[in-house]
Amino acid sequence: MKSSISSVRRPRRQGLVWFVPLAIALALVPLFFNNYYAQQATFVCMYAALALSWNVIGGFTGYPSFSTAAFVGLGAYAGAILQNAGMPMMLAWVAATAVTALFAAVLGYAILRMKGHYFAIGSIAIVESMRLLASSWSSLTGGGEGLNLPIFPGGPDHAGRVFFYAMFVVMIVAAMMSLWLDRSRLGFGLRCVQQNEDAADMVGVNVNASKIAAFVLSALFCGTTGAISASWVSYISPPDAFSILMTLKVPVMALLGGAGTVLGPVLGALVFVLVEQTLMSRFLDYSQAMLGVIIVFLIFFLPGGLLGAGLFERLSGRLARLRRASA
Amino acid sequence: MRLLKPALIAVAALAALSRPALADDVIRIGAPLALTGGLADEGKKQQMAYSLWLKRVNAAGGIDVAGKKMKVEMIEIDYQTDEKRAQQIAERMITQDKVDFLTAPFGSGHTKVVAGVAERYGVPLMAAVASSESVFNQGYKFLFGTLAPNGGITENMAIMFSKAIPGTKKIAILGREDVFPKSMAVEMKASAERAGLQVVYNETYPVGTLDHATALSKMKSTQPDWIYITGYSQDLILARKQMVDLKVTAPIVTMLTGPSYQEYINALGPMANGVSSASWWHQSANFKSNDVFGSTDVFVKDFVGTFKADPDYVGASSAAALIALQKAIEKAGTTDKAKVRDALASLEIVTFYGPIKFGANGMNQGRDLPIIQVQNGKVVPLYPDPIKQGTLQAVR
Amino acid sequence: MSPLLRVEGVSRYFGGVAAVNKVSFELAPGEIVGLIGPNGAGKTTLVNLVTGVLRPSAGRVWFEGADVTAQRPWQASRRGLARTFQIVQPFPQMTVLENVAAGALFGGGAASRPEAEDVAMEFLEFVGLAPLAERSAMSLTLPSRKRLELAKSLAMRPKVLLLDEVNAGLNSAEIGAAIELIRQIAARGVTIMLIEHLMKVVFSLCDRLLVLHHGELIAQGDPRAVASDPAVVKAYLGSKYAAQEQQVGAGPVDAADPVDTPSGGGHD
Amino acid sequence: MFLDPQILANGLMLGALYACIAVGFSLVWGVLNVINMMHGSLIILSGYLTFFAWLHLKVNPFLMLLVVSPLLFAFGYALQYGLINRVVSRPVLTTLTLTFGLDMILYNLMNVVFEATPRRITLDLGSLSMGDVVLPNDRLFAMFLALGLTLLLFWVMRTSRAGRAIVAVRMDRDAAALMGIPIRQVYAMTFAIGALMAGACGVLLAITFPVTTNISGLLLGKAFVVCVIGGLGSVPGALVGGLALGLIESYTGTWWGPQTAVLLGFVLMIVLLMTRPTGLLGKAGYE
Repeated sequence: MKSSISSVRRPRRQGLVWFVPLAIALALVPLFFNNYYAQQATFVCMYAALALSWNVIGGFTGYPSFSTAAFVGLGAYAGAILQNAGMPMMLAWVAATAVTALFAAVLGYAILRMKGHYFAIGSIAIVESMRLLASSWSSLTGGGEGLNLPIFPGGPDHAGRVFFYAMFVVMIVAAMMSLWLDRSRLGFGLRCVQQNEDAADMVGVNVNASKIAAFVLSALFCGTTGAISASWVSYISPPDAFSILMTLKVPVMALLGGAGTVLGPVLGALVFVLVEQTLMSRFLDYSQAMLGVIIVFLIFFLPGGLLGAGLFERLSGRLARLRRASA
Repeated sequence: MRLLKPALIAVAALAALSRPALADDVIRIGAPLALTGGLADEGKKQQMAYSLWLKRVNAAGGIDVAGKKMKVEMIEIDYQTDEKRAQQIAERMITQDKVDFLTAPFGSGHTKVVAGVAERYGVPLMAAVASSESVFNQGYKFLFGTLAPNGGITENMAIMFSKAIPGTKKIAILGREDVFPKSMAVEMKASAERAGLQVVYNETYPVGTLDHATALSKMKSTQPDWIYITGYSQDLILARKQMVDLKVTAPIVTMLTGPSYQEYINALGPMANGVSSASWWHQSANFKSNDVFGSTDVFVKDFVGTFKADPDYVGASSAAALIALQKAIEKAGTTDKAKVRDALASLEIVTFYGPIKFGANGMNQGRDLPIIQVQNGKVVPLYPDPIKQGTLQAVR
Repeated sequence: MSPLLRVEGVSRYFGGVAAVNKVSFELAPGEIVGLIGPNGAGKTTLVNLVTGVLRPSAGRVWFEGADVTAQRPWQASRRGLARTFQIVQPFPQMTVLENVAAGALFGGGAASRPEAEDVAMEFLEFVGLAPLAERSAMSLTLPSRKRLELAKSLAMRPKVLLLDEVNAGLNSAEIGAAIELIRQIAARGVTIMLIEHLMKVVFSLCDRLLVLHHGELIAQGDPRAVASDPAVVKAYLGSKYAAQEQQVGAGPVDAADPVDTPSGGGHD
Repeated sequence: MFLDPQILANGLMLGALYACIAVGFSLVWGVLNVINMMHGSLIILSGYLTFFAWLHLKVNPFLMLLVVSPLLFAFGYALQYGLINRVVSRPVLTTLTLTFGLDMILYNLMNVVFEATPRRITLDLGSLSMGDVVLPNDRLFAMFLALGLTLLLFWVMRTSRAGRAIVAVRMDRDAAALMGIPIRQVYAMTFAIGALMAGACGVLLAITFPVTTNISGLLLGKAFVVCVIGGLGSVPGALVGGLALGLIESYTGTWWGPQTAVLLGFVLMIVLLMTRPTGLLGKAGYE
């Protein structure tokens, strides 16, 4: 069985047309708006980076991975432990990224032989196992009591900006990776794997190596993101670092934007964060249910996401027809 | 260029999230609450207590700020027991909803997260339900907690219980791997050893444990004289039921914070009898106070009348936290955050909940916390002497 | 001339049953060799063993003098050992051009995607699919899919091409075209091994035939001679009909006659 | 230590419940290829119905088996027929996301309507002592009921028309469709049976555990592990997987403490996924 998501014609070149203005708009947020907006923008960047990362394995490669939170949590713990051991913050972020990548390579070697449902379940089990490991390895992780990090000095506005731009850079790098991947040999090979793994093997794609590479790429920025957000929150604990909810939410964002499209996940993350934020403040008791309704709606009425399945085509087709009719 | 639209829409949407114009003569208090998710139950209790206080304050015209009565508005948002979101909401409340003060969510872990945000912005944060010192030893200047340190509880208990039931030598400890329950387990181990007890079983169980049969059976084989288990209500209700079912027993059975919660006693019925615990507050300790309630009895009656349930320490401490804040604002005569913070630091009052005086780390000064036991379905305070209503009875 | 591909006593067991049993043969450069045998004889399994889809339980595979027994399929195609599938295996949601470009890029060693697409276009023209280059592979008819499969394999610039029933499901006009195409491929210097049911195709193309039956190589050699081999006739038609059957070109021969297998260990 | 009958008994009693938790989930997964993220919440829903019927109407919780299970059956049938069937042939990601969305709705509604406060049916039945071994009566009943229901399901799947149709669809959907089996109805029936088993399990859980929405995710996690250990889609597999997990947790919990016990379950699951994705029973127990 094959889990294929993307459609035949992906409007990939359209991506940059809206991504660049969006990125510029985001980058300006902390300069012109207060810290609340900066914080929202930070979350947008964070989830965009995560959804872009997920898209490498889930969209390009067609492997329904739910390991995002495992990588985010690992990055958070690696970053926190290194920072507490005296490593400078930024260096700790880079080191956490490396640790996460290494872990993903080993993990990928082990679990990428599974397919479809088995892979999905296996990847969720990884998150839960990591949480339990972090909880029981008290000497290293502080166990259930969690780990404290030093609060970033310089006041809230300064800190808000530093963490925003850190996340922003991660998002931009992740987006550049996606753009590169889409045009690269590896990316082409991954699309072959996504379409038909056996046939990919036959045409000379080193399927295993490609899948592991995709898994590592999908983990890399999750690790960075985790480390940055650990420094940002300045406290981490097992259930929140390895959050099942997050591991399920990130693919939903990518689906919302259009899985397999190059930059769709950014749009998905943006819309998701804004919707969630709005629901949270408008529907005190029912915010979660509202989000559920939106997810169900998405599955039925927007199966290819905002950018996939030709929503743009459908819209522009309709526009063209209207124009022709009026002409 | 048509495609610039999504970007513009996005920015517009961000802007649309802001709240409408805010009135100046209102004091805004932000309350991130866990109304769904794992801590939903505890979040609700905080919400109830806040509402009692709020109703009374506003009925009296508001808080007296240098002679001017200012109404109070509570801004409550559900953070769904999600740490990241708690942080997000705290920040939102400060920057967007322009709250003057914050209350912390339930539990030490989530309090820590919100405390980080409050500290950055210099917003006084009233933590009603965080008792682990690891929250307060971070050097935060704006964090004030109404619960007293945990440390004293286990110390008093170890000494008192081993005297009350002669022959108490062996203690078995099972703790939940979580901020507060774990620290209570760790501290009890230290206190028990200091009191000359032998710790025959000492394990933690992870968040997400469904069943305790194995741990209890193992514990039973060590034949302890004292069984001590920490966790949240759901863990402890199950553990207690399984103890009875598996005939795991000891002369002393202590659960933290099980019997401090009414739902623990309701859910267990007769099985709750004999279980001892400690609490930060008990309604039988009646304080006359110069606050919106006036006395413990009034608070209890108000609570029972409104919610048809007995208040526990969560509710009392939550209401007390707001009282402390109110008194500090009145004392400072301003809503200026830094000045209110200083007023809080030097505050010394008696509330319906008991005396409040924050120590250097922001925690309510240690005092003799009530040690309680469920006897015939009722919570009976055993300690300290002023509220003592009974003595420790061995579990049958 | 040294053989391009050498298969040495290769066997493969599935749960104790030998699907392929101690098969040995060689392919010389430039040959067109037919692999025939009744359904279930193990032809596709043999191709799978040669191209690394399956690992032999015993025996060795040599390609250009190197032991490639343990290779993976992608290594086989990069070495120049390409194949087509009995059931076509396109990348359904890619265009025809992308399908072939994949072969050129990964198996054929093209340096970049534009270069791969150039190569792909060349082979699409060769198989006559150029006008459909931008169509999705899913939308093609069966004959076109077979051509696509061929173009994909060719784009890998194979030295040896294993064609697994490329003509199955085609009508006779389409088969004629396919034969022509295979001839042209061979003319480019590609060594071809053809799995085929249709004797017409085999006789018109092959220099040599291999006959597989119950996983064993029961005959090999000149097509006409092999076809008249009584063991082959019997394998195809059962002993009952072997006596009366004339169509393959020769009279019935004693079924007990030993079969000549040059490598010595063809069967036991 | 291996022979301590108490550890064995604890493991078996817990394991039977695990089997009951997983069997419906496994069936849906195996036949529909749908990972039903709602499974835990369905169990809790049934637990709440049982609790409130006992609290307010004084209905014996065991009797609620007869009420709640059909209710959940109908709910499951409607849900599958009306919603999930529309996307059932889409990739796992889609169906999983859909059931995740539905779970968020159900979970939130339960939280609002019932509140998360842990509550318990205080119908304490005592326990049976045999030497040093203590067997809680409610767990014993629950164990036998769980085993009985699972075996009943096994029997129904073997003998009934609907059961055979489900097995046929599981083995080869296209062939079954060609034979005239109405796939949509079979899917709805399967999901309904899955929900029915969740309902039955919720009743048993309400008798033995405090009821709270907090544990719905936990139950789902157990269902995952059991399913993978036993092999998915198979009733005997769920039984073997459940008992195996119960015993593993019981023994490792005794030897290395509760933290390791839970962790080990997941690690075992990952290892099995990699080495033996068909589970301990393999494909043998198809029904």
